[in-house]
Amino acid sequence: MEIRGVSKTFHARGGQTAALERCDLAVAKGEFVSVVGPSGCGKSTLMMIAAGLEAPTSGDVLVDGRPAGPAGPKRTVVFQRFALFPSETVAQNIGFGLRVAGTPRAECEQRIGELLRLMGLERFRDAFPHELSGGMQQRVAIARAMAVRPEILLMDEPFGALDAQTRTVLQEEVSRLQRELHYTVLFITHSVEEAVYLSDRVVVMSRGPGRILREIAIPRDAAWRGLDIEQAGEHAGFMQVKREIWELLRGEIVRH
Amino acid sequence: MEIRGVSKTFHARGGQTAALERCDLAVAKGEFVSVVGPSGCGKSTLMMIAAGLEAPTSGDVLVDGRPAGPAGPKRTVVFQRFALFPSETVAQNIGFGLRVAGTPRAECEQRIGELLRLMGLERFRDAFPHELSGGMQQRVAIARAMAVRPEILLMDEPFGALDAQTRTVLQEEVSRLQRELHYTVLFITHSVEEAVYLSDRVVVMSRGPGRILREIAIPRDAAWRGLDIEQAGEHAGFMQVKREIWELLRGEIVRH
Amino acid sequence: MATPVESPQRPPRPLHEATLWGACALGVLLLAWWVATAIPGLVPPRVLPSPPDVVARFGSLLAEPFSGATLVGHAAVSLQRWGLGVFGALALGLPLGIALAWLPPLRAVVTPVFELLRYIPPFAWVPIAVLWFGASTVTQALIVFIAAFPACIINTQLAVAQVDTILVRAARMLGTRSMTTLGRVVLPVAAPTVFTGVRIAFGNGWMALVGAELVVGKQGLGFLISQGQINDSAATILVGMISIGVLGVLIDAALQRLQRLALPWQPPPARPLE
Amino acid sequence: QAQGAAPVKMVAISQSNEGGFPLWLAKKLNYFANNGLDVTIKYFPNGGAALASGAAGDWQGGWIGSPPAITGWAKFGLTPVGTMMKEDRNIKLIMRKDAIKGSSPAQVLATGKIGSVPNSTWSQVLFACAKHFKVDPTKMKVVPLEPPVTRQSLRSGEVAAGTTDSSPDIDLVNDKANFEVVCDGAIAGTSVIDPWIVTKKFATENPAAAAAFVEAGFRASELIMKDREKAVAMLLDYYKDAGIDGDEKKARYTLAYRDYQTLDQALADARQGATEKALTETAQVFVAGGAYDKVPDLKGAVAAGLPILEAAKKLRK
Amino acid sequence: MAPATRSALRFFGPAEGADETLPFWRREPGRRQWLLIACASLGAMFGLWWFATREGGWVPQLFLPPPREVWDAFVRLWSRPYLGSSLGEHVGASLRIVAGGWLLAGAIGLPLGIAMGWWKRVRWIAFPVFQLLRPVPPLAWIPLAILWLGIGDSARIFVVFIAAIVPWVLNSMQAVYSIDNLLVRAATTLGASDMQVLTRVVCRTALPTLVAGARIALGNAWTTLVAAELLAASAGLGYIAVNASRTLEVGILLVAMAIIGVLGALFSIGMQLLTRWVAPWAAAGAQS
Ligand SMILES: Nc1ncnc2c1ncn2[C@@H]1O[C@H](COP(=O)(O)OP(=O)(O)OP(=O)(O)O)[C@@H](O)[C@H]1O
Ligand SMILES: Nc1ncnc2c1ncn2[C@@H]1O[C@H](COP(=O)(O)OP(=O)(O)OP(=O)(O)O)[C@@H](O)[C@H]1O
Ligand SMILES: [Mg+2]
Ligand SMILES: [Mg+2]
Repeated sequence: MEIRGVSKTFHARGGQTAALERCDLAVAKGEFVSVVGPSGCGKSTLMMIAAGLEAPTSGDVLVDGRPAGPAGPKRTVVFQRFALFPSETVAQNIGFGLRVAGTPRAECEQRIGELLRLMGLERFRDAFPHELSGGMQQRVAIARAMAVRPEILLMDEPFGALDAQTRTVLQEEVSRLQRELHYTVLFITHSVEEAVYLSDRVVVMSRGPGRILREIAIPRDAAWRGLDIEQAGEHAGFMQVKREIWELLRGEIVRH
Repeated sequence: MEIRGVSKTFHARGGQTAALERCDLAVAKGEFVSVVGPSGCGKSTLMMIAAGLEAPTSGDVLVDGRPAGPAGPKRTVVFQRFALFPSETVAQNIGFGLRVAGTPRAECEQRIGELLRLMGLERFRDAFPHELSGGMQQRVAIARAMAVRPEILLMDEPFGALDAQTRTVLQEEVSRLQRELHYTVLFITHSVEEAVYLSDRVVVMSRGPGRILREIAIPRDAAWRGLDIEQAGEHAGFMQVKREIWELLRGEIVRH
Repeated sequence: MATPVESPQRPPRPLHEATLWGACALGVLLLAWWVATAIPGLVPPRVLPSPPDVVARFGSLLAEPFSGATLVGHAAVSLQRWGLGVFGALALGLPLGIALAWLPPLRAVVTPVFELLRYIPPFAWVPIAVLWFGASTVTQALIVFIAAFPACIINTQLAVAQVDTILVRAARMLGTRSMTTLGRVVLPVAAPTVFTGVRIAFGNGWMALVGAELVVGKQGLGFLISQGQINDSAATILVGMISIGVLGVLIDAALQRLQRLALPWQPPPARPLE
Repeated sequence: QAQGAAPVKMVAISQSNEGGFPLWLAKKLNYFANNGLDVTIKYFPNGGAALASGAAGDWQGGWIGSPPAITGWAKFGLTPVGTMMKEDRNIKLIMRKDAIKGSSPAQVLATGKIGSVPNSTWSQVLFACAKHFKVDPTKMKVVPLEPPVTRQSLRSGEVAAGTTDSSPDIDLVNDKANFEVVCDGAIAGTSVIDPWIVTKKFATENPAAAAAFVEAGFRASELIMKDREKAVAMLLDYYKDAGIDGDEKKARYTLAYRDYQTLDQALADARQGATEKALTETAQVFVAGGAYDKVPDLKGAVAAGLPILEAAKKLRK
Repeated sequence: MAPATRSALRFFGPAEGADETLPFWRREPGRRQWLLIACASLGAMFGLWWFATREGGWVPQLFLPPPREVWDAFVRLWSRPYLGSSLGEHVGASLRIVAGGWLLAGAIGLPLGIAMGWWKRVRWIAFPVFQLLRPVPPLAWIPLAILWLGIGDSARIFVVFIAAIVPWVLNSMQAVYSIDNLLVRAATTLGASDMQVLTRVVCRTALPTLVAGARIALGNAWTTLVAAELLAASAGLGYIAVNASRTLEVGILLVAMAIIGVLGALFSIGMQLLTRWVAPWAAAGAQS
């Protein structure tokens, strides 16, 4: 997927807000790219545009070299606030995308079963979202997004609403999934540590109208790959990348 | 302040939930004590009991060796969800405790001005809470709790609802305040890093009906004191304490 | 909303466009009415008078007294009855609603009796109200009261009960006494919902008033309608209905404006209806 | 009379139709004032509401239809004091021409829908007419309708027949091409009366004022019957005051069908049992309609009013 | 949705976790205490009624008959036809009118309201019409209803319809309109078409609120019943009430009012149970 020269200006009641300014970003197949940046810099806007849920004021979104068109199951999104359908059970939520695509029942069932197992949610198959903890809800949201076998998975601060410990557990799980299944992921986060731990590449955005400030590649074969996040965090290499990104960010964070 | 053999059982619709089981915890004057523990282990309950906002099923809360009595300005709380009074301006929120105590107007004004300066909120003096960002709201909440010069400040995941970068900024600010003003603080958090960075002592609670699992003292004169949290996090001593606590906690977190 | 992707070329001007469409819709309705009554034989004027007839009737009712009062007089009488009932409901409903939410044991005492009575429609009280209070302003005000009271008390109670307990706790830990907490923290936070209740109450009262006036009374907008029926004058009926509708809208609009003035600290609605 | 003394205040009830004309006239012409009374007239849309208000103590006298008069007597001793007006000819049974055509009134009554006010003098006339046409009243398809609605339904053809009150229905009655009056109370041989009334409390506490009130009322009735031209002119004023649509034609017409009673006629009827008979016929309609379980003691009602009526007569002398 | 419509059930439920740091008058009574106080309160009300209306009491029996007499009136209504119909027939007649008007209003109002919430053009066109319609009381339509529809059931149904359509439409609109946009977006990225989003996500998620709108509509319809039955009815609870009041049968009037009240309460409770049944996920989580 490629984002080319995308700008976005919002016309709000009072006037205009420039949210994005000529952003370029490419995500290769099987790559895990994280975007970090100060609050309000336009990360979510970028993601919405990438997903086709919002139209850019100028610029294009390409998938496989062709314009991406409206939102659809090729690019699914995991939102910070889970966005599970409250009226559907866990299994129904996961199978939603398959059902609307008219997938045969048996195939649906099989895929749902697979994902439930993958996410460790078998016991909650028939629970409603409100009966689950935040961490489990986000697992369902991830499974739901994966169910339709998207070409790219977009995640907008998926762990932002979780507590520190649940977050750690899910981070490790996503890391494992990525290593096993090689998804193409565009991942937005506030946490530098999370970005470094999960990504092949970290994109740092500037504040104000968001621009891409720097891209930092993280080698696939770094020594701390495969460790859990706490242990990884103590590796010197990890810390160095982290510090580098942090310095960049610190300049962008406005106090207040 | 001392919490002595406190247990708490809730009688909910379905039946009973034991939230706390014989907890003992003392906080000395000027000490900063953090409590970490898995979600639902009863940390908030412990804090509410400490504040006098909830009655323990058994056990006592003592302040200066005497029973603490009902809630009052000697023990003020900073809540995770800010809990600002929406109909009052920033200045009025901060001055609330002073006004209800009948403090003379001039003194109120002076103290409010002081706190606004301390928190960097001067420009927002007359703003309403809904006009502020989360980080600023939490600053107001902290200023409000400090305004009445409590003997002990209770903080229940004060930074849980903030994004990573705002949280970092506030953590450093609290650390600075503590070093300058020597408050007595009981601090609840999910983040081990935060706990280690801020505290003189970290208390780890067990899951289920919460019990105190272990207390870990952190020397005042550790090498990383005074550094910002990112730098501190790279110190070996810091990492070791963190790892120690993390191991304890990991045993308590239930993976679903 | 239907298409999530919005065209960037056209900055949204929802208010403007919405007004235009709404005006068009109303215009078409009015035109249809006019045409239907203008074609002879299609709709007899006895069944539906033409817009000019209604306007003319408006004029004559404004100018000449009908049953002892002009249209303005009838409206004033209605408003007076309504005001009496509604302010009675406020005066009783607001404090009681607050007390019920603040003092749970009191709620246990009052709720069963209240629940027993609240599902009886206001209009069903008319005969018994006449029996008790005669055919006086008090009776009509009582009907208005009965219609307005439940909305007042229920919303006030809910508003106060729904105030986040964490705010009450925050106030308590700052050393506030119970009554101060109520006045300084709880009531301001509850105020928007209370206002909603008041608006509903005002509307309900206005609706019920017409019912009371249909049955008893010799003046008022409801009387105008029933007298229009007796006199076989559909134009009078329509004038009465339109006056009631317009006054109802005005009352609500005034209240909304008052709310905005009285509660400046309210955050704007998350998603205003466009 | 009590010249010089403060006038006795009283509230009298009425309805805004021609039945209320004498009461309004007596006030207009100062008959009440001359009798030492300060009367305020209060209008009600129907007798039921007036009754409830009377139970609450809103008023002391006035006039009312016979059904509420009976209820008032049974429930709180409301005293009928002589017949103010007879409506035998005023209340009519009217039918659509197209319904009668090729048929007969009797057949229409037996098979068509008929609009009438339930448990009222309208029903009384309807049932009497049914007897007159030898139709079983229990078999009729009666639609309970208020008078204005009866009128509308007759016009639209939703009912084939209906009871009317002459004056508001003047258009129908005169629309000879489409409607035909087939019967009325007089033809059917039933008597429909509207009595003057005073509350029990007023009658016992201030019998002299009650008599003065009734006397003045009858004086107005007598004027209407005697000087038709003046009555018509005054009636037009009354229309305006009471918010009734009406013109001279209607005024003339309506006065022709209403028999306002003189004091002597009322006294005679009361003494000879005609009043009781008329009330009883009304009450029987109630019983048949299921509103009452049995006919109340109407002999007592007339007897209670008689002394006041006699006192009024004495005032004349 | 207006909070005024919150339920009786909620009223009766005891709050959880009574806060023991509060003085007793600020503390939620437990379920058993609640029941006890409620019974005592109702008992006191009836006691007061009885006491006030006994022979020589403060209130004349014509104004308010004693409980005993009201009970007799109920027995009388129950055991013998009144005004030509048995009690069952009267209730049936009322229910027919209300059900007719309410269902008709729903058949039109529900789809219209949903469409208004979903497509802004529909909203722009139809909303002003309802803004105008809303403040005119249903009762004020009675004379026109007769003029237009005559004296059959249809006029009465029309009046009830007018009372019910406004909440049907406006609440449905609000329900659909206020659906979290995030859910719509989530469904869109999963490949749902516009119609699929509307039917599978929006309408289902809005179901509890839609039912709440239906409940308000039913309440309004029921409230209008008595007035609608002024209009050419020959049976019905409102018809009983009107006739009983004309003949000053206060006992029967009170019984009719009580039956109307009880049925109204039953409808309200029934609709709440319906919510639980059609939207089990909403009962526990979303609302409390
Ligand atoms: N629908 C909208 N209308 C008007 N302005 C908007 C809209 N959405 C976003 N903005 C503005 O665009 C800017 C970027 O917002 P965006 O949500 O993309 O930031 P973000 O980087 O995701 O922030 P955060 O880290 O807090 O989630 C902000 O200034 C925001 O106020
Ligand atoms: N008012 C209450 N009524 C019934 N049970 C309660 C109540 N408050 C808390 N509990 C239960 O007590 C236990 C401890 O809750 P508490 O909120 O103290 O946990 P916590 O450690 O603060 O969790 P978290 O980290 O998620 O904030 C939980 O099982 C919770 O469900
Ligand atoms: Mg964002
Ligand atoms: Mg907690």
